[in-house]
Amino acid sequence: MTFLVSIDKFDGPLDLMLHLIKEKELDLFDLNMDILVDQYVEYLNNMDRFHLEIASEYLAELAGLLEYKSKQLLPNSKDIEQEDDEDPKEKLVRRLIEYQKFKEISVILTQRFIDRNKQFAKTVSFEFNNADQENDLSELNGNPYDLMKAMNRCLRHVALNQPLQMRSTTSELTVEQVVNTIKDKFSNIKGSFSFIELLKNCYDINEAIITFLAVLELIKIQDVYYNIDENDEIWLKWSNVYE
Amino acid sequence: MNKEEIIAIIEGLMYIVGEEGVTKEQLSQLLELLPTEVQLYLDELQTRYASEEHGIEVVNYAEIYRFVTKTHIHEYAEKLFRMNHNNTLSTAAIETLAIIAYKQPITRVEIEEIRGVGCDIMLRKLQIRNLIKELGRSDAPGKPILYGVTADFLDVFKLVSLKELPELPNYDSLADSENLFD
Amino acid sequence: MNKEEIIAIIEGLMYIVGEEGVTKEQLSQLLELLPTEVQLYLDELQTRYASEEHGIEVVNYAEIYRFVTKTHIHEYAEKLFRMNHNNTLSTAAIETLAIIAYKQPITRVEIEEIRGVGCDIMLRKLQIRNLIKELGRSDAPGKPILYGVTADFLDVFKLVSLKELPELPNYDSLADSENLFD
Repeated sequence: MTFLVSIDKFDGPLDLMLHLIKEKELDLFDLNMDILVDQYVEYLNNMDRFHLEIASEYLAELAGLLEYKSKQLLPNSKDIEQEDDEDPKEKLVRRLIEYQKFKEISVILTQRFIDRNKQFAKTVSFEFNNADQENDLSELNGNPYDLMKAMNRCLRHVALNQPLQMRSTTSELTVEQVVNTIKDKFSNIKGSFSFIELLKNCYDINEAIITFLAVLELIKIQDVYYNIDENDEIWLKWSNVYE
Repeated sequence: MNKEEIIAIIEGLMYIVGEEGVTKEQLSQLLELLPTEVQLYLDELQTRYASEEHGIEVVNYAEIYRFVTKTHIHEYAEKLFRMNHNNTLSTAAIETLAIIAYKQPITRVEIEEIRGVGCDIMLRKLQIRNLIKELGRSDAPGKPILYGVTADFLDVFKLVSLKELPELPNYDSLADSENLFD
Repeated sequence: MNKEEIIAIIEGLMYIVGEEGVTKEQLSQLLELLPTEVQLYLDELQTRYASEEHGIEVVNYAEIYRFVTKTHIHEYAEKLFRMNHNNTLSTAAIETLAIIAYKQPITRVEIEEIRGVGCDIMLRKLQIRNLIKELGRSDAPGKPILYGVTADFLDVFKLVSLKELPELPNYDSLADSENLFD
C-alpha cells in the first residue's frame, strides 16, 4: 500500500494531479487519462473516508474529469468532442505543464527568499529620520508594510537595550588562555593588585572560576606572590620575572 | 572632487540611509554627476566590499543601492537581536507571486486558472505585504483589476529588475520533457 | 576563525546596530572571545576606517562602539534628506502608530519603553488627527489611559482589520517578558 499524502499538503487540484502522475509514473505528454481519473477519484475517496475536508476546487476538477471519462464511454463521443475548441485532455495537459513550470520557479525563488532573509540592514539614521518631526499629519497615508517596518525598528531597539543572557560559553576558555590574558593585562603593574580587579573582566561564574584557577597556576609557578588581608581580600603581586 | 572623495561620500550616505537605500539617480542629482559616472563609483564600492575582509556588501535589489550584512553574519545578528527570523512566505504565496511576476499585468481569474485554486485572500495578503500592487483595470468584461509586482517583491527575491528572473522552463518539446520531474 | 573573519563579523554587527552601537562586552560574548582580543580587532577596524577613502569611521564614545559618518558627509546627507522630504511620513508618528496597532490596548509609558523616547505630544497629535483613541484605563497604579487605533487609522493604512497586520519577526526575549504579541 502506498503512503497517502494528506490533502492539505497540496496547493490545489493541479498540484495533486502532478503528484499522482509522478507517483504512478505516468507520461505527462502522453497522459493516460483513465489512470489519472481513477487515481484522482480514489484519492478523494480516501480523504473523504478520513473525514478530511476537501476544498471545492478539488471537486470542481473532479466534475471535469468525470465528465471527460463518461464522454469516452459514449459510442458517439468523438462527435461531441469535435464541437469543442480544444480537447479536454490536451487542455488539462497544457494546464499541468504550465503549473509545473511555476512550481519549479517557486523552488528557485524560495531559496532566494531564504538567502535574502539572512541579509540585514541598519535602520535609517536617527538624525536623518527625525528631522521631519514637525510634519503635520493631515496627509498621512501608508501601507501596512510601513507599520511592520516601523514596529520592527522599535523591536530591534528594545532588543539591543536588553542585557544579553547568553548561555555560558566560557567553559571553552582554558586556564592557560586566562593565565596569558592576566599576564598581558596586568604585567605592567608594579605594586599589588586585588583578585577582584581581575574579576572585572569576567561575565559569569564560570569565567570567574577559571580566573581563580589561573591565579592558582600563577602562584604555583611562582610568577605571583599572594597575600590575604583581614577582609579576606586576595592581593597579588608579580614576582620579579617581569621586571 | 577626486574619485576617492566621491566614493567616501557615497559610502557615508549609504550608511546613513541603511535599509532605505539610495538610487543612482538620487546620487547623480546630489553629487552633480552623470548617472554613468555614479554607476562606476557604485560598481567600485560594490567590488571593494565584496572582498572577504568585509562583513557587509553593497546590493542593488530593485535598483536601490544599500549596504546589507553578508549572509554568514546572520547567526551573530540573530543572537544580538535575539530574534529568530520567522519571516516566511508559503509555497502558495510564492507560486502566486511567480505567476504574477512572469505574466503581469494579470487578473485574478487568470491567476486562478493557472493555479487551479481561488486566490482572493492570497492576493489581499500579498498586497498588504506590499509585494504586489494594482496596475489598473483590464478591458475584459467586468473590468477586472490587473496585478503586478512591486519593488519590494524584487528586494525580497534579491532581484535588480524583472529581467533577472530565472527563465521559465520550456517543456513544449518532448526532448525537454524527460527531466520534467527531476 | 581567523583575524579577517572576526573583523568582518564585527563590521557586520556594527553596521546593523547603527547608531545604537555595541559594547566590547557584547561583542566578546557573541564572538566567544576575550574582551582584550575584541579590543584589538576594534582598534584594527578603527584604523582601517580612519583612512580617507572611507566616508564612515568607528568611534567609541562612552565605551560604545559605532560607525558614524565623517563630518564632511553631513552636508550631502542634509541634501539627500531634503530630496526625500516630501514623500516621507514622520518616522516618530508611524513608529508610535505601529506600536499602538500591534500592542493595543497600551499605555503611554509602555509605548515610551518601546520607543525609548517620550511621546506625550505625539499621542496628542495622533488623537487630534483621530488616528488613535482612548480605550479606557489600565488597572496599573495611577490608572493610566489605554490607547488603541481608530477606524480612520485602518483607512489610512488600507487595512480591513488589525488581523491583517503583517507578521513580525519573532524576538523571543521580548515575547517572554512582555507578551508583546498578544
